[in-house]
Amino acid sequence: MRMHSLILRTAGHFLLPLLILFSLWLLLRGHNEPGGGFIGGLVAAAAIALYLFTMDLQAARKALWVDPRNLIGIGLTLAVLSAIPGAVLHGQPFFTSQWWPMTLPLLGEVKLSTPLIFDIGVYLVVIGSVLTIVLFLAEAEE
Amino acid sequence: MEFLMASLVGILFASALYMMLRRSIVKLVIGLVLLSNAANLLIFTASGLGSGQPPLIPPGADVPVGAVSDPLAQALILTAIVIGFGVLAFAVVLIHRAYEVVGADDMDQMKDTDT
Amino acid sequence: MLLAVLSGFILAFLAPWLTPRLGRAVGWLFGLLPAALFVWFASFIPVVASGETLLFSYPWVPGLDINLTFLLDGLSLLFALLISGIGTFIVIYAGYYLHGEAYQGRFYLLILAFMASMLGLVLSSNLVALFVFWELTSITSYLLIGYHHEEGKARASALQGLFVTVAGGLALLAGLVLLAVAGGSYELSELLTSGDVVREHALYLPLLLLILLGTFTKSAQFPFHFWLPNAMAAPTPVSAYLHSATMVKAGVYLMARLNPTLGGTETWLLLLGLIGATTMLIGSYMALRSTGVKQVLAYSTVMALGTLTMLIGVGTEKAITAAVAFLLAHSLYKGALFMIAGIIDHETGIKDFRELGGLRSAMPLTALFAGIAALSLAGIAPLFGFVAKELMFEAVLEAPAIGTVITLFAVASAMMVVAIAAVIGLRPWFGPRLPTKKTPHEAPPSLLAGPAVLATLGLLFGLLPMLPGQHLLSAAALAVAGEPIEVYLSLWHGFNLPLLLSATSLAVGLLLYWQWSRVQPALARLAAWDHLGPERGYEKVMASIVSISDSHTRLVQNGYLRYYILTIISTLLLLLAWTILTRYPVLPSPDLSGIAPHTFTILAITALAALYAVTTRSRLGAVAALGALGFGVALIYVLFSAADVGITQVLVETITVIMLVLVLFRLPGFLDFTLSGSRLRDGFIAVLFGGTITLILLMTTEVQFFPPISEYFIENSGPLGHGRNIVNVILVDFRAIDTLGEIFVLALAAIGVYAMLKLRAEDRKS
Amino acid sequence: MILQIASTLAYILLSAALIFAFIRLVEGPSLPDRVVALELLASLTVGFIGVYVLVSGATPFLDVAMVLALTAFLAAIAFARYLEKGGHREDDD
Amino acid sequence: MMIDLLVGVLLITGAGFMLVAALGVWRMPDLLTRMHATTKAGVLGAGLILLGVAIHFFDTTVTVRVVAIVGFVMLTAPIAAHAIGRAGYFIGVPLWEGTIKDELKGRYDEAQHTLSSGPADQDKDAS
Amino acid sequence: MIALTWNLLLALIWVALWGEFTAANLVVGLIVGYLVLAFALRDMPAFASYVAKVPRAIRFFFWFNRELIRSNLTVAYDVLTKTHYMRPGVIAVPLEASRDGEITIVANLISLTPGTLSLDVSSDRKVLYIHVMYLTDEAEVVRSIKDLERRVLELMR
Amino acid sequence: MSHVVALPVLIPLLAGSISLIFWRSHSAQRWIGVIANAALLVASLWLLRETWVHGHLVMHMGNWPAPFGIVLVSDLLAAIMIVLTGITGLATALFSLSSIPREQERFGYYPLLHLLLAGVAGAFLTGDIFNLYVWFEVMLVASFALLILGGERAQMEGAIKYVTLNLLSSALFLTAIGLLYGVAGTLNMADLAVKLAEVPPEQSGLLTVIAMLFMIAFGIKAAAFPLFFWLPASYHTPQVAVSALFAGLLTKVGVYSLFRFFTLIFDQDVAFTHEILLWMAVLTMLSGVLGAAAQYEFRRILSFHSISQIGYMILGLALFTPLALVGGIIYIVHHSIVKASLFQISGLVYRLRGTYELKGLGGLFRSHPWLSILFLIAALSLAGMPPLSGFMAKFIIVRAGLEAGAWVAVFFALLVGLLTLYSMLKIWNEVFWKAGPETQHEVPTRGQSPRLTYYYLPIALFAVMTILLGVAIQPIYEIAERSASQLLDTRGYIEAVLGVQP
Ligand code: NA
Ligand code: NA
Repeated sequence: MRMHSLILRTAGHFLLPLLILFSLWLLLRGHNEPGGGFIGGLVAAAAIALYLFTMDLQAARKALWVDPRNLIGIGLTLAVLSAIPGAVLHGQPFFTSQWWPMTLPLLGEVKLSTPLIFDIGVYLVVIGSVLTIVLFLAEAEE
Repeated sequence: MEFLMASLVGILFASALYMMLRRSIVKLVIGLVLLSNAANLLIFTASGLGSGQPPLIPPGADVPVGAVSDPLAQALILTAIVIGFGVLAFAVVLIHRAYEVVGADDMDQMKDTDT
Repeated sequence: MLLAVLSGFILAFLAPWLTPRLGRAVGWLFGLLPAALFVWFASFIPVVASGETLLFSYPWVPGLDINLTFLLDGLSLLFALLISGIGTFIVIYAGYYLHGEAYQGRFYLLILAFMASMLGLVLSSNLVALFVFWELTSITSYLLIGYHHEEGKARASALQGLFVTVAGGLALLAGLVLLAVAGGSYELSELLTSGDVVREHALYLPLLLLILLGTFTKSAQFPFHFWLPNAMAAPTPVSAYLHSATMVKAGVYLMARLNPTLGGTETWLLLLGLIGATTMLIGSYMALRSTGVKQVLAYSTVMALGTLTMLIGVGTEKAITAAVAFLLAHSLYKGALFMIAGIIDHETGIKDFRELGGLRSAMPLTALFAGIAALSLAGIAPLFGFVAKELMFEAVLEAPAIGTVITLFAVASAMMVVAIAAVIGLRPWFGPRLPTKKTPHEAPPSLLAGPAVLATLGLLFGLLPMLPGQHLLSAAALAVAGEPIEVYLSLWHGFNLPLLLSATSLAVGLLLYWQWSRVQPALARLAAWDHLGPERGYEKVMASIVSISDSHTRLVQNGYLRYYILTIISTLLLLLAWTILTRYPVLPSPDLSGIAPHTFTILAITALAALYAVTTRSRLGAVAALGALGFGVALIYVLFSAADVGITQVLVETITVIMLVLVLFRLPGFLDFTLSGSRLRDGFIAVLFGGTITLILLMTTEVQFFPPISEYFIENSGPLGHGRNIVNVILVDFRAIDTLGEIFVLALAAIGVYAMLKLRAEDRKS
Repeated sequence: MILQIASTLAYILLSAALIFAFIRLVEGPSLPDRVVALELLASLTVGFIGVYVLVSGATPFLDVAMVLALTAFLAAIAFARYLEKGGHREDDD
Repeated sequence: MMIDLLVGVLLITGAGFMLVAALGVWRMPDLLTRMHATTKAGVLGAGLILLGVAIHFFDTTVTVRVVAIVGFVMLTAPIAAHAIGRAGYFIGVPLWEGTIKDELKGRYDEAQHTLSSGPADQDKDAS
Repeated sequence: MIALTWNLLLALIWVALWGEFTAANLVVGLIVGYLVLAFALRDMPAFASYVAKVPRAIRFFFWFNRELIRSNLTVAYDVLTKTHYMRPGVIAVPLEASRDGEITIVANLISLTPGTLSLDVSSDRKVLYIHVMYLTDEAEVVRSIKDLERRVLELMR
Repeated sequence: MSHVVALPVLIPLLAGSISLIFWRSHSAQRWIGVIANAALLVASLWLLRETWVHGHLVMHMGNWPAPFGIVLVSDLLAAIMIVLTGITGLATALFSLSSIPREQERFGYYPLLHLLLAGVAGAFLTGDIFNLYVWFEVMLVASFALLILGGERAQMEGAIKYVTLNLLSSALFLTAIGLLYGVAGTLNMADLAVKLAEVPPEQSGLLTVIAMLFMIAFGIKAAAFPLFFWLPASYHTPQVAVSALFAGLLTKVGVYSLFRFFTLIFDQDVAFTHEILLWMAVLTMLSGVLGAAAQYEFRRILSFHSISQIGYMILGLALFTPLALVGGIIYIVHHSIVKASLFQISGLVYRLRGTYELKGLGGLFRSHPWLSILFLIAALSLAGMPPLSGFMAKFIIVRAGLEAGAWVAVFFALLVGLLTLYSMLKIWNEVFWKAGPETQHEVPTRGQSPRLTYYYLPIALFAVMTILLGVAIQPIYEIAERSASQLLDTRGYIEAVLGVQP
């Protein structure tokens, strides 16, 4: 059942990209300013949850595009794998952070690093988990 | 300040416990929320409530300027909040399901498994 | 030596596989093993008789002083020979007796394992190894007694036997450990020479009592004798083996074995002497009262065990000699008689003496051996039983302190034993032929071999008492005494007091037999008094285990979550209070200065939100209050400089509210279940709990023993962590493992929620 | 000095606001009333954060307000959805 | 100094409006009138305080954030108000007795979840 | 839309030329880009309307803030005094706006302005139901609402 | 540094993550389940060997120095526990192949299993108290989810108690961590050991107060008296493979933590703290065994016995002598194996007869002699009968108790042994010896594999282990002995983590 409000629906359309963008921003700046994978993930999940409330379950599922459970698996794998490069490449302990600074066109100097990969893993897991919970709860409710 | 915070923590713990001692499973959930908040605030208080700056390094610097509040305690609390959230999510749905299966919001109808 | 002990186990484990493949010959073939062992042990007789003690040592758990050390002296050799010798006949006997039964393989498994355990027990020098074998005999005998396990009585009897013996066994374990503590060694070979140290040790009395508890239960001494007759639920070969030379003698063996270490004290004398004598008397009285064939034999075994205990307790040279002689005599005649009981049962299907008579003609050989064995039981010359009994009378007569009492007991017992022997040796065979369920025939060789050999040996040793006496028994007596003693066995001691006592008891005994059909029922009527007996005690103990555990469990695991929580919190509060009151931590002195009004308001509103969530009757009002609480807490984090925590708190709070709303959708409103009384109680405990936490928290805020390690993160987050948000650097780098765990928690919660919600959907579909 | 006085005053005003909003949250009487109060609490939190940032100079805390501004209304939407779907209205007396 | 004064005034005014909003929520007689208080005063109050912050720091990043926050608040507050007000109205939260007109009354079809645009009586005739 | 894209592109080029990506640079780039567009492409209709919108937006911003403050003062007065002066009521206002985005923005802005609160839109999108605090003169209320709607639509279309 | 320290955590974590990616594929889940658990066992044995050869193994995760970063530390106790994790994990994975219904595989059974093991392994290896909390939660939430898999009413009821009481424990644990961090400013266990030892005795009362919080928190996890209520309420409700895993492993984490904290960190006031532990141990033994005596359901009996056996383990710690610690450790090893085996047997019996109620069972000795023997081995071992593992464990505890003069504790330890025998024989009598019931329950297979091979395989392996632990215990004893001396002399641990102390 959908909430028959044009205003809410439109607001949802408008806020979803805004929130997703905001969440990515929170994720990427987290190492330097408040934010990070967890906070970013929660905001992204909130964005989809907003879709759920302003439209309906199908719309939210479509907006997410992937099955949230897949996000969990991928995110976890990513986070665990981020432990390995230092150990394999340099024989360091697991989770020793590796930094690969590189210069990209347009963006300038970007520091790709295992903590970043780890944080992206966190981001995905948070989105996947929270949405698995929220979406299936909503489904159960119907 | 510590006294006030400690009192708040105490009140939260007491409220949490009181709610957990009710027969209603919905109240149990509320108790769990309170419990988690209580424990987090306790860590926060125990690690010292200095009025230092947030643990952020200004752009261009290597270390923060002046005293900052304990970043480790904050990291711990963050982790604890998230864990508490996950656990709570599980508990909430569990209670939802228990209510569905048992058909009552009453702990006293959930004691068949014990003896 | 190790192989000798373990070979039984090896064959045992092969038995279930071998038995169906060997067919009828199984008894004879399996009998080869104990026979070989007998011969092998017998080869040690010359060495051992010369007074030598052989030690064989195999390390097991040296760190714990557990080793397979085997000690071969007169005592253990005597037992080893009895075990393997009688074992041979039992195995052969069972081959026929149990032929065609579905589980003969399992029987052989158990009986062979039992034999091996018994050998291990009597040969072990290491206390722990001895105990291991001791318990193994308990278990294997349990399984043997319960052989007919689909009958309730067999199960109950098996359990009773095991429970009593294991209870004693546990006491024994404690006693043995204490003995090792007192004597400084786990090796009998060393303890046997340190008796003086042990007897002087402060732990002597407790360890003695504990060990005797073990031996008394195992050897069915009063008041633990009741399990033994019930154990007759076992197949006859089992009874024959367990109650002649093995299981029940284990306790006697251990008392004899430890005599040099523990014996010779007044306590020893009184405990063993009096309890042994009482057991002897009760055993013979109960035997006289009984009519079941195996029942009578069982109680006469109790009598014998009492006699042996009594003699070991007396501990004089004579007594020890008497004990080893009596041991041998009893093993021989009791083994024979049990096997004959089995033959009677097997051939006639009758188990009661009152229904037996005139079988002499149908089975003359059986009758003959029964007669010989019964004569030995009665202690009538020229059987070996007579030699033993005469020695016993001599021993009790000269026993220190308790001589008079135990002599009276011994004579009374002997009178009844004569009557019993007569019942066994005469009643089934003579008189008019009574009807039987089956037509009786003479027993086949495999059944008869055992009784024949054992009864004959009884006669042979009676005629030539020095045959066993010179070598084996003297070595055994030496081992029991712990010092060289003179053993002289003879059939004829001249006209003396013991002979007079023998004669008297023979006369009275025959008189009793003559009036058996009147005496027996009269005595049987006394069974009305049995509810005062120890077996009722056992039943009461068992019943109380059930009732105590029932009420305990109903009280403790009552099903009410709130009582669980109350118990846990009360325990915590109790421990905390106790600690605070006895360990004197520094009490806090709160500092109330410098509190900004807005901080106070925020804290107050947060607290009030919590209290409102607790007291409201509106369920969603409570959820809204939780939201307010969440904002309050977030503000607190912010006001004390925790940005990330604040953001996280806000987000988590929002999603929590969303979740609660989604879930509470279908749940009912709050109901008031609890009474105001319990609300008051819960409130009291809750306040106490909160107050205690506040107190402890204040204590810790006033103390800072060491500066926190966070300084490191503040210093290095930038240079080493390449990040300016120190909290985030901690989360994704310094302490990434925490965060890793955290996301796994989240993922797991999601899986759990998914499974809960989705499995339900599946249920609905089906 | 001016700022100190002003911020103290602002804190006090906000605290007073907190109390009144909380009273409405407690009193209800209907669930939407409580939700409105909760919304206001979120706004007040933003206000508090603003004053705090000004006093402490810790500008990163504006991010907390930003997240709050962008997501706190979700709770209200959730409640509204709950109500429209026929959740227990009689729950509130 | 002048700037401090301006900032101080903004701070106090903003906080004052928030207090007004809270008082409104506390004192107003029904749900919808309460919401008038919160939606406007809340947004304005927070906006003024944040404006003060922006002026005080006079820094791009701060200003950008302030603009973002105010923008977000202005974006979300009316949406939330709409959702709650609508839900409150439809579940029948009573209006204040001083309410003089209600054109929405009776135009909501609960079965179809539709809201008609015509007068209520027309709608009733049609059905 | 194409005009806005052009403006952004010009701003980015401006930033790239300066070689440093800062907010100030971007803002300056946007302003410069706007001025360049206003000057260079003033004859093309798409750009002309875009150029015209910006001052209108600024005007709208100030007008709206004035309304916001005014409405708050009214409400504040009512809140802070003992008696309720208000005459609340729910009215239906016909909508000119037709697209989802337009309707939503109008409704939201109505909620933020004097004594009005959007409750819902009819299913056929013809009417907006509004709760009004001071319904003493309904025609005046409707007029001011329509005024707001007009201003918004001017900006949007 | 050796990377093997982290493998027991990383292997199941990775396996869990990957099987979540493949959550749609039954066969992938099963393959990953068996392979990863086999790898875990290999890694755990390797870890034990390395720890035996090199002493304490430490990995400073992320290459951050202790006490700042998180360390994984393997001393012999941890390595032993890890080996148990590997054994139980593989056994459970095998057992699951036959016993877990297909639809539960679809709902994440295998990922949950992996992650539970990861949580357990993490808890055993970590050298950081907060990290311990995190692993506890991983383990806990995984166990929550495994507990409710199936959605039966009893599962929900049991889970509510399990979840609530465990969350209470977690909250207390977290509280204690916060307080300890507040006074000591560190989270690293070795660092805490060093620092708390420097606290002047007149001020150490506060430490004891905090120690009490830890004791209760771990006591709940370990299911000690009077904190165990969650266990009997829930352990008999999930899939029996899960019950077996829980009984074999989960409560041990609480016991392990007690061992770790009350040897390494809180040894300031042994006379006080360990006296309390002693009473806790005695009452746990007794209360558990009495609970078991009152039950007539296979798994409930086993559940209560878990409690009583926990008492023995805690007794080993409470007596605090080298031999007692050896006993405690061996008890942990013994009980993990035997209890997991017994639960698995109960599951097989259920599979054969369709009930767990003793009254409805019988005749299995006649029909399934091998199963009967396997049960008897496990049951007698649990009751402490020689020459099985249980006897050795009990003997050491009893000997240590007597040598320490703890007469009352030893008395109850022996008495409880007798009562354990009583209820094991109750099962034996009712399930195996007694003639079977006239009417047989319908046996529900519910999408399980038709073959019983993987039921028997782990049970048989466990039986072999319990026998070997009895008759060939010398190597285990040596490890446990060295482990106990490591526990009592904490210098090795501290130096391995923090470097040589001045
Ligand atoms: Na402190
Ligand atoms: Na007014």
